[in-house]
Amino acid sequence: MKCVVGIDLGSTTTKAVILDEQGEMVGRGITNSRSNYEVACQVAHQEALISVRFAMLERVGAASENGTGERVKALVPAVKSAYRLELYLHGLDDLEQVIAAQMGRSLLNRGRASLEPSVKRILAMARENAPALFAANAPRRSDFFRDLAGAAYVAGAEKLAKENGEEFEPLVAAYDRAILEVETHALQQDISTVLKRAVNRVAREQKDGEPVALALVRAADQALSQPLHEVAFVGTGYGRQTLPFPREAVRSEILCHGRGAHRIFPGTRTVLDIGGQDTKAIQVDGHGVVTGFQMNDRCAAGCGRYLGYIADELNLGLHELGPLALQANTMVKVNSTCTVFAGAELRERLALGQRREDILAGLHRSIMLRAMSLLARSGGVNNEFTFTGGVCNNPMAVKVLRELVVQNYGDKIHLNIHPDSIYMGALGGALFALDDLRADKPSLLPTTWAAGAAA
Amino acid sequence: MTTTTTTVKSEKEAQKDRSQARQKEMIANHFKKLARAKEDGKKVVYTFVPGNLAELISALDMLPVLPEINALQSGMRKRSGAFIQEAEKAGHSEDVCTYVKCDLGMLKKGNIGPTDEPLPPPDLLLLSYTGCFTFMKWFELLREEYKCPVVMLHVPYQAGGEITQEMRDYVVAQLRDEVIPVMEKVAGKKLDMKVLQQHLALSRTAEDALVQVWESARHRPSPIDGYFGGVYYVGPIFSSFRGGQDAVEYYKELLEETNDRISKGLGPMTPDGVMPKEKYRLVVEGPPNWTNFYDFWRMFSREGATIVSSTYTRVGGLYDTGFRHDPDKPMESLADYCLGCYTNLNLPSRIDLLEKYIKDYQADGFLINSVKSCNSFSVGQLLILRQLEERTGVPGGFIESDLVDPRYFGKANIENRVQSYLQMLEARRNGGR
Amino acid sequence: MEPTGGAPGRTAADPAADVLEKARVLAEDLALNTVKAWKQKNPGMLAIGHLPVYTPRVMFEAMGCLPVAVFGAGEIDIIKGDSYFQSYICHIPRSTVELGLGGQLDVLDGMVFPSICDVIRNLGGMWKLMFPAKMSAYLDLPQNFAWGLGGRFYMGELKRIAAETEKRGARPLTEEGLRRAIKAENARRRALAELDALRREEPHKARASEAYLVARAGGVMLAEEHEKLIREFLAAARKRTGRPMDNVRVVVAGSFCEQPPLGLIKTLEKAGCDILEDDFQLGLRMIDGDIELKDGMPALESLARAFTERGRDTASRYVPDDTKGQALIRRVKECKADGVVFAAASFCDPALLDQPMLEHALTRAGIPHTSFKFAENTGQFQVIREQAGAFSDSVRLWGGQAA
Amino acid sequence: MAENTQLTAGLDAGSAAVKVAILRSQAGNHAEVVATSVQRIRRREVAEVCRIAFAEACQRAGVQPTAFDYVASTGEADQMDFAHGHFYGMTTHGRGALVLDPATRCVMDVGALHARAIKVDERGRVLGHRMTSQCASGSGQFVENIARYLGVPLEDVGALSVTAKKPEEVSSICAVLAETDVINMVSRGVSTADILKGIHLSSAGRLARLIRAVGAEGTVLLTGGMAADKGLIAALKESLSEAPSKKKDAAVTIDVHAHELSPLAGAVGAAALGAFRFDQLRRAGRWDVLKGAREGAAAAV
Ligand SMILES: Nc1ncnc2c1ncn2[C@@H]1O[C@H](COP(=O)(O)OP(=O)(O)O)[C@@H](O)[C@H]1O
Ligand SMILES: Nc1ncnc2c1ncn2[C@@H]1O[C@H](COP(=O)(O)OP(=O)(O)O)[C@@H](O)[C@H]1O
Ligand code: SF4
Ligand code: SF4
Ligand code: SF4
Repeated sequence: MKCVVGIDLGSTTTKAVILDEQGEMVGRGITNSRSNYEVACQVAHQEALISVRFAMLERVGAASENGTGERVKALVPAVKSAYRLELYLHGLDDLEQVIAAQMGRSLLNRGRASLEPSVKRILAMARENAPALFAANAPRRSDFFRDLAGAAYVAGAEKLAKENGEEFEPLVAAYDRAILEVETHALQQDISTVLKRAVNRVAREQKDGEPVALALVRAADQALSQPLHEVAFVGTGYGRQTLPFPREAVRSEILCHGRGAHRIFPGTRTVLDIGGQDTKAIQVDGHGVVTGFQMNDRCAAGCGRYLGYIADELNLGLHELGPLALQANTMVKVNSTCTVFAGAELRERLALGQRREDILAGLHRSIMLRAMSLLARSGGVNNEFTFTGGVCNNPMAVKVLRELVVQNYGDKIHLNIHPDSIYMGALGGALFALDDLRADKPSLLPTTWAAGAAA
Repeated sequence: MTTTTTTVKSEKEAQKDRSQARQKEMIANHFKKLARAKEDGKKVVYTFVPGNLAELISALDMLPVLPEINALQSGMRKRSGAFIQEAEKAGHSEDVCTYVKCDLGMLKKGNIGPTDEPLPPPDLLLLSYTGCFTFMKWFELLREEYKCPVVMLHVPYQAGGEITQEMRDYVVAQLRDEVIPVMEKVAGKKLDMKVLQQHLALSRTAEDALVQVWESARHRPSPIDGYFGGVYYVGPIFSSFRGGQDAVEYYKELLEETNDRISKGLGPMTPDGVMPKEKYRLVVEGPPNWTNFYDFWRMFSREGATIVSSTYTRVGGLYDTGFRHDPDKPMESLADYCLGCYTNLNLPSRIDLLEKYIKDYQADGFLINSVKSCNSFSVGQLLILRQLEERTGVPGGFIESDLVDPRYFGKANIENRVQSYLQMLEARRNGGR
Repeated sequence: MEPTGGAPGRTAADPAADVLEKARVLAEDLALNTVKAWKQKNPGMLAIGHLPVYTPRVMFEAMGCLPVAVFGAGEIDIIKGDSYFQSYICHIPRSTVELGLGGQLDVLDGMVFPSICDVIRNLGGMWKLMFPAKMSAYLDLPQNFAWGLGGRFYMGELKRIAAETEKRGARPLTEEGLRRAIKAENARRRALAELDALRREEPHKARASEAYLVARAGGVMLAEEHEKLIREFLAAARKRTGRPMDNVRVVVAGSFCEQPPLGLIKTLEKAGCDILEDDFQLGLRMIDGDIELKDGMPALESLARAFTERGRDTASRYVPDDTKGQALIRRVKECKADGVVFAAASFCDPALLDQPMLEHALTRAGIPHTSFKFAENTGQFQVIREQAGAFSDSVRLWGGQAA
Repeated sequence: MAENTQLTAGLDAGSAAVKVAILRSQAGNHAEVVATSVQRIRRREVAEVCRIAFAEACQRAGVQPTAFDYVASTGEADQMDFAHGHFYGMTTHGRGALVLDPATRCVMDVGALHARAIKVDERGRVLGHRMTSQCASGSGQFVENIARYLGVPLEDVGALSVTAKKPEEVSSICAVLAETDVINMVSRGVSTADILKGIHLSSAGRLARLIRAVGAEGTVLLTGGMAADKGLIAALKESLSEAPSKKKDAAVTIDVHAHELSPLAGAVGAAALGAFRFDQLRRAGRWDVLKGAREGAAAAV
């Protein structure tokens, strides 16, 4: 199968989208950018390839013989979970090794001896809880190893601290230091081996006989052996300049976001993208071509990172912030322009006895107000209006935006938000790559990425 | 570079060099005269570009100094940053016009002009204040430094989009009753109307040629760049040379060069030589950035974008809508000149003019360079952007920089925007790809 | 600050509480409800908005119009307005456009943009395009003050605008009408002068933040009613008891156009400054003294001459010789101030370009001064409080020069 | 106690910590620091922390809360009922710096959220100042965030930073976004010491600009919480010696250092000014002011 790749190297997350020759989205992957940019791209790319394989597995599985097709297909979600579980367990093992190795080198290894058994116990607990974490329909905060392992690790450390009176900080610090290396190691895993292990795990669990299990294994073999030819790719996003890509393969993120959003919602005329470190307001025409834009960057005020910082201040997860703010009774006016000052203001207001929910509501509003003025500057909000980027996962942000749009542009504006909103930039990139493919000037992936492509 | 283009190019360069070399020489001469002004017993007048009374000054045998031109020169020679900091150290805010600060900083550092020769202090500050309130403050500040006479010419704003008889009368009365008498007193001689008329006639000849050069951009490819190249073309007429024989010669030569390029089907000269292929035709509103002038220019020229017309080149006179200095009506035409500069147009008129340029010169797009310094230009530019897009259907681009403050030229950022804009034009042209 | 005296707060016991509340409502009447009510009571009459700094309100009053000061929008969220202005432009045009597009100015039949700077000038042009159905007039105040030159031009400007307003349905400008309006205006001026005097003499009885509200309330009223309001406040304030505080006495300069948020004025007061004089509502005080009516001189000429001959030397005027600094020093001496606080709106070229000249003059005269910038929607006063506090500390402890 | 000697206290409430200093002096001169106390606020109520810190200092000094001639507050603590009077941060840092080092002519105060350079004369009067506002880049929080991310306790930051061999500066000016840069450095294997030094250098660059902007000459005393950070001092020395505008600034010698009590400079200055003001008020016969507050102090502790 021939396909094209779009990669959006964001400041916070890196996204990859794979399209087939017909322009259908066949795979997508996401990872956190919080490590080496190139590694992030490779991981996102790898994730996208995996999702292609899963899609294939579903297709091939459904065509299995002897009437097993439907049942094999129904097993695919379980295989996905099993695959994640395998990766996760593998990651935990690696984490243990890395922590041990780092403690040997660390400058600040106070009481290494006392830490090591604790780390072992924490990770053992994490392993124990892992299957439940990946059970079908289990709610998960995130799919990133960093977040999952982090949560499990912190929970374990808290438990030890509470029960045995152990020092919490050094334990967590050990994790913080190790995680980056573990994330980088993840790339070196052979994806098809892990996938096969996952398939076998699911197959083993099939009590009622061999045909389904066998069909699943066969389907997996088939899906994995189909060749994938990635013939064109385009990189975009915040960090695109740092990538070892040829100049022709790099597109402005503005163009990509506009085009991607327009592809999903063809009625789109205005796009708002709020990512981790920048906010963009983009106007597109009927073809998805950008006609105007405004962006602000280089300051964390008014971007996704602002919310992240506030969440840290409150010891909350990012995903908890919005729902909490939704419970506000009133909106406190937040004066601080700077993220750090807003954090201080938050503390001050809490000390004054104001409700956390109400302050949070005000903080959300202050971000959206900035976005509104950027939108206004780019040419206003025109129907239809598509909201993309990580922050659109935040329900309070969406609510405030909706209110502000109605207030300022009337209630005729249709607001689009798609579950895949975060992929718009990568999708736009992939569409440009498809242009290249069709114009017969495909640009090949860097050779260093061949390992990923082999999956 | 292939051999064939090399020959054409070097020939072109030689030709271009002729007018440019002439201009350089003219400027050098002028600064030499200024350096010798005291010895020669010549009186020196500081004045501004928009609405300058060059013919009056030369008719009274005085020498003009244009602080704005000095500031932009300092910008191009990468000295403005230090000058601005000097002014800020003396208490000036970072928010205000950087031309003013650059000039004050230069003054505080010894008033060494762009040719490294010292500039003489003014014998008169001629505040002909057209289209910008900052001019008024600027000379209030200079007066504090020089304690020399000032004479102000209040030029009313064309708020209604036209020059009314009342405005003309007010300006003429000020010229007659205040400006000329003060100038005569400083010059130590009476104004000879005949001499003034001669200068006005020379102005007119030069102006005719300049308009032809501007309008040559209607050709495809355009033989000139009406913005980056354009600032060179308007140099003599903006400043000290209007009304002199030198300017007439310069424009004659420039016009010949231009016509020659048209006949050969050549594009404009750029910092990298003759532009090989005209891919985009743009109109630009707003002054250029001087600190990174060539970087800025290359962002366009390397992508094949020619600026076919611009409004900045009209701040020293809006000749292409018909105005000429007129020896038969000396006072009236001086008044009309001051009242008619681009900076004195109200916003609706500015939009009309830009619309006309976009249509007349068949532009693919237009770009606004909004400079932080200049409220006179910048306030309302976002409305200009919207209105022009609406009226012409041609997409506009918007970038922000500054005149001479290097801190406000974010190269990567501007480049990103320019590239996105040009990619957008390209995508539009390909019909939605 | 030492607890050495009590400022009268807005407590129930404060005799001025009611009138201050009335003034606050009027001063913060962004929806122009007062104007709507006036128009209802005076059907067919026009309400004409005007921007800072100086517009001859009397002329409009003489034509049966209600002149309405449109001096920004305080702390409201600016969204639409921001879309028209780059970040390095002051706040006034944004908030004005925000009000315009938000419909709050719909009740006005026209707008006057007096010349003060390029921002308001260009805004006038924008208004023409954004609200083509409404009258939008640019008032080119002369910068040449010779009567035969600038004076004549100014008379022409006034007549032109009067004619334009008349075309929109205002009563014609008559000699008699103008004389009557000028008399009312002069009465208001005297009341304001009394208020200024009270502030100077007994700052603990009339605080700057209060005088500001009372003055600003006049933006939506006729001169006659405003005079009543001022006198009502004066009477109440004089009844106040309380002792002077251990504060420093300052003049605030530079905020003549974009108005500082009330919180900022209060912050200065809290940081130990008694503000004896300011130019917050400069338009009302643009002309020194009365507009003198003389027999045999047309009232319009009196009005024009008052501006050209007795206009204050401030940033909005070109002053041909070194008198701006002298004028400020005179003001400081007259009210026996200890120092000057420059508070200029961010990106306000007229104020910021003048400031170094004024500072030098003060430094030469040995008068302490300090400066900062604000925007009408500034919500954080921490930095300003620190700076003003350091200034007042320094003057209090050493009486000397500070920055 | 000698006739003209006063016992005074200064109370400095910041955004991160409350500092108290007790001083014995003669109208602020010949000052001797009797006792001090520092309490990190850590999300507690500021007024409460102030009381705790004040009581702690009194205990250390072995004096009763009512024994003071003057209690002066500074920083955020302007409404403390047991203080006689309030002085603003710049005034107190200026005066405090002179108590710590009489040669000081410029104070560089770097706290959790702000940084300001204050030029003072030999009496501690503020002659000029420059500060960061509305933006936390270059302040203590900046360093604190990064240290937290790197898992380095604040007390170790300075010691680690000075061991750096190949410091790498962050590209982002923002206290929040710089984290991303740091994360990248970590993943590229840049050592913790080099990262910290890089952070210090980029902060120092900003501080040096403030110092130059006020036209400092001679002794610059670093005050505020960050004065405890040896790494920052070292970086600041480097930045100042670089002097980009070579010719002119070469003539100006700037010597920057810190005193062990530098983080308490605000409190020390407040106490010294309190003594000065006490003297002024005493001479003016304003005993009413002084007595009222003393009763408040007794009630508070
Ligand atoms: N589940 C979530 N709930 C709320 N906010 C989220 C969630 N996931 C991501 N975000 C927000 O999205 C931001 C990242 O957006 P993203 O579009 O990935 O940025 P970038 O493109 O710059 O990498 C984060 O800073 C965070 O504020
Ligand atoms: N030992 C230390 N090393 C480095 N930084 C420190 C140290 N102690 C305190 N700090 C920094 O000082 C800051 C607090 O300074 P402080 O002047 O007390 O601030 P504020 O007055 O705003 O509370 C903290 O943000 C912290 O980063
Ligand atoms: S504001 Fe603009 S027109 Fe006025 S002096 Fe500055 S650059 Fe020139
Ligand atoms: S605040 Fe200043 S710059 Fe803004 S409109 Fe008023 S005078 Fe002009
Ligand atoms: S520190 Fe605050 S104001 Fe400064 S860049 Fe970062 S978020 Fe923006």
